[in-house]
Amino acid sequence: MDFPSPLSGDLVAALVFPGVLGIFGFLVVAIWLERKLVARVQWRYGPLYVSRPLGGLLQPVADLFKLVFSELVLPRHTNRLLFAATPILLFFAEGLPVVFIAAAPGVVMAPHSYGLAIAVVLVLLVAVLMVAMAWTEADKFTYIGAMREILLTAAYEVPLLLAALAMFLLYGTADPHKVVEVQSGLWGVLLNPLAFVVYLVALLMATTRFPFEIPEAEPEVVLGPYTEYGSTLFIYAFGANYVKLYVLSLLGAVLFLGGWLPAAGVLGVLITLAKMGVFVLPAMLVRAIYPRYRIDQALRIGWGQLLALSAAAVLWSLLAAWIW
Amino acid sequence: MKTLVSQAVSRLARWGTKWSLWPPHLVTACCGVEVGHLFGSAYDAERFGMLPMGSLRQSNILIIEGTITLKMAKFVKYIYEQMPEPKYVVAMGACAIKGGVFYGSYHMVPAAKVLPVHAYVSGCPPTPEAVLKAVTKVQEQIAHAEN
Amino acid sequence: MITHLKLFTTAVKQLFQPPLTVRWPEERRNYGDRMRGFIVNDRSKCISCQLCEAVCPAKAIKFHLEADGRRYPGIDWGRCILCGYCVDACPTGSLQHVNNTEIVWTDLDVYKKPSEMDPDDAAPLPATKSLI
Amino acid sequence: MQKTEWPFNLEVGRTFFVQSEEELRGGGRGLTLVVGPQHPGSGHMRLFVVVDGDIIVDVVPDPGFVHRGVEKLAENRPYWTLIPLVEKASIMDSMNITYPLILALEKALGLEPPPRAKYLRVLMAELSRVRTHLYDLALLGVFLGHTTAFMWGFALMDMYAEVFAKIAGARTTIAYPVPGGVRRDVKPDHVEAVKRLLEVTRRKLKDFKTLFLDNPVTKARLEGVGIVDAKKTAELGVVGPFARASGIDYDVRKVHPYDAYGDVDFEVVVEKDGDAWARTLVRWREMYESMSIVEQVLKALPEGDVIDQALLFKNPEYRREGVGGVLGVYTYIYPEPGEYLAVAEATRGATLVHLWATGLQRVHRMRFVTPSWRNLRAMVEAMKGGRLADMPAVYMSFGYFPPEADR
Repeated sequence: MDFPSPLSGDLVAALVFPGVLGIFGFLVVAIWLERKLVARVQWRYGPLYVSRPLGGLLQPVADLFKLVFSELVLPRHTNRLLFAATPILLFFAEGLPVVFIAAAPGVVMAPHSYGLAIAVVLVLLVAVLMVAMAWTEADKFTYIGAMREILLTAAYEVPLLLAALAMFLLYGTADPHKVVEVQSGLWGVLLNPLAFVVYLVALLMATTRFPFEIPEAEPEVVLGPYTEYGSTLFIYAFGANYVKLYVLSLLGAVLFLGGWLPAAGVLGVLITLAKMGVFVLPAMLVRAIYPRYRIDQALRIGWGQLLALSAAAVLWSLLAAWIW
Repeated sequence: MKTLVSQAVSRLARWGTKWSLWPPHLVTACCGVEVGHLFGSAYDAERFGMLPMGSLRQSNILIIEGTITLKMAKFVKYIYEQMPEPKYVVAMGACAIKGGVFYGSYHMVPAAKVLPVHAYVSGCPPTPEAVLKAVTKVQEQIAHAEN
Repeated sequence: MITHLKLFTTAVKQLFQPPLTVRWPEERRNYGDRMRGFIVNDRSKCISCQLCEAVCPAKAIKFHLEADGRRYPGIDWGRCILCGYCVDACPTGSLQHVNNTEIVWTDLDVYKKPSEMDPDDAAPLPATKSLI
Repeated sequence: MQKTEWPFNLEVGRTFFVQSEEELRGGGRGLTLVVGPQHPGSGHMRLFVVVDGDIIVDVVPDPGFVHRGVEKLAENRPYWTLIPLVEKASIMDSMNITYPLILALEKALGLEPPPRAKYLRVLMAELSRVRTHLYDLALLGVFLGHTTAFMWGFALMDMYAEVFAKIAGARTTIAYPVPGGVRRDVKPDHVEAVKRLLEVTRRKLKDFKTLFLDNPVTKARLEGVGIVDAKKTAELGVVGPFARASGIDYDVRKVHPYDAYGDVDFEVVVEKDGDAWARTLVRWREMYESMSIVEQVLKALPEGDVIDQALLFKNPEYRREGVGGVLGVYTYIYPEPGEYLAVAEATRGATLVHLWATGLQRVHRMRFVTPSWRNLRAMVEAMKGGRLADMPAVYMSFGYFPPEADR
């Protein structure tokens, strides 16, 4: 243990990284970075005047305060308790897999020998809450958004599971520490590039980034599942998406990029953070590059090419493990 | 102590609202073209924290883009009522103030008869600079509001 | 795969270009000297011919008797569409556009009599940036 | 407001207008979505979209949200004030949309613009055509979810707006032509600005093409979507680039050349497929055609006046440097009684103006037929049978602009 005794690893993990502070810091920085990056690709500045010296970094904070202090509208025709509860549940459920992922040796809330596998399953289970949220809103556009979310989930969850499975088969373990230890020679992305590609595309689908931003397609279904939410509930509902991106990129960094290697301790945490950027930056940039697919085209990709690729990745892993 | 806290909270809320004015997507007439320019690269209203939102529940500034016809007036009213407090209105274009070139038309109504308006912009259509100035005027009104 | 790479490189290439945005309060667009903005009246040139009132497509101009015993045009900014017909029709060139289009009001009192024709913010603005 | 009576004996697809959602046929299998007037996927209009699963079964448009009564207002106004009134129908295309009115008024007043004015009109008309096509492409981009296409399109449009402001004095509603000429002459630095503008447009459109048109996702979204074949196009009376996308080779500029269009050399862009992709491609290629027309006009720009001598003769002291400030003259010339008809090719198709003049300065009646209105029916037909996600793609591939349709 590299940390002094009052700061035990699980406490650091819970409070700083990858826990509470990490998630909320990521929310602010990611939203700002996304708007800034997209703006620069589009020949403009993006958020600027709210905090001129910081380049508009306080913009998400201002949005947050505005949303918190604006009026909360609870539609009369909905189940109000569920209407208010589901986004909050969704937000925390999206963050739950973090409990099982290590950011540095010992910096993990609940060490478990199947930690990463549990995390993957938790990520996939959360889609149910998303659909429940859309359903409680009782709006035609949210129904369609929920249907699209279900279909898209069905399209990405099998490839995502298979990609993770391929890596677990390759490493022979699902313990975050051992997974990283195995990668001390070669990183997972080099051992099984197919699985990495599948994981990247499935990440875009899971976080409904472009070109798979289909459930909340603005011109068709307004904001999809988030249509009826305003005020604080909107922060939870919309922030959940970014939490999912955070979780999946953390998982990806550990699974494919060797986690905190080659360092440990505080430096290891920073290295993990930097490696998350490999997943986060493309996910931000695609907003400026792609239009969105139709749902049938996305399903064809998910059940066609992506599934074939992920099956090939599993076979590759089996072969590699057998030869090893 | 209590007043100090409430003052601080009010200042924070006003600061947040000032820098985060999100208009809903409502196009009432042809000034929508200049609003497009306003959010386009050349003027980039996002510098001021404006972000076009699809849904009414998150938005707090309504830009009346030109003429309000009688058919549209009903919906403008609905939309204004559905937006959460606090909300602000900018009436854009001569049509929205007194009718502009369409004065005396049988199918239009000035914006002030439908909604309370915080800033009026003249011109047909007004340039994006003028709309940005109106937005800064609304921001001033927010910043100097009494609790 | 190559197409997608090309897309990404095209996007990343833009990151290294300066933004095209006119940062409005600090910089102002240079629209040239013909830009139709605020309309001001030079009383020494005005011959009260009322031609501007006659050609106005929006009937935004009305003549008012002023203290010096003559009639001068007042403009209703709730009707003026800045088409510039009155400026074009003016035989003496007393009506002129100012290169300032930022015509913003906070109340409905937008009818300006001849004596109030030149509000403080009708001054010409510095034009600094040009996109073309 | 008295509510109009809905013919309940008719089925939804048989009629064209509905007042509210409740008036649609009940008990069907479909789910009725009300798209608009406040909806990111609608402009200033409303669409009642009946979907069965993801397939659009029926679309009933509800236009009229921007109906401001241009034709009625035209009846009690002097003829020269109709130009700013008519151009509000399509403000970024203001030069083209006022063109037929100008031509009709010139017939009525017996005026003939000098050659330089004719060339300047064509110059502005073609610049405005490029700009409107950019506008439609930008909105097509954002309707497909491609915000960069929107931003880049509007950035390019802003350059056109600046050139318009430099030449004519306003960003969008330029009110540039008057009966018998144009209001402002073009100076050498304006010619330079236009040349620079074309060069910048060509350069920037390359990146635009790479990121938007060559994007595999865009292609997947547009190809084979919203097909209207040539026969149906003719039956539904589609005009402009949307008819040319279905293989109908008709362009007013070629068939009845007005002003300087007879002197310039250009090709009528035609595509065969009739789907959303073809409609996008036609407009993309037309932009390049327009730019080449502008170059030809700049090369062949004749010297001389920009206002008819007859007008200048009536009141020579109105003439000012670079400015055709003759508007006062119109207050004492009167149109000949009679009926005058003029057609011009606006960006979205043929526009028609029919004037009844009675010898007074106020025209008796003006009929104003705009292209968007004529394309509405085909747009609705093209949406049927597609998927819900195709609705915005088809909508903007027809470049439907509600103020132009509703007038």
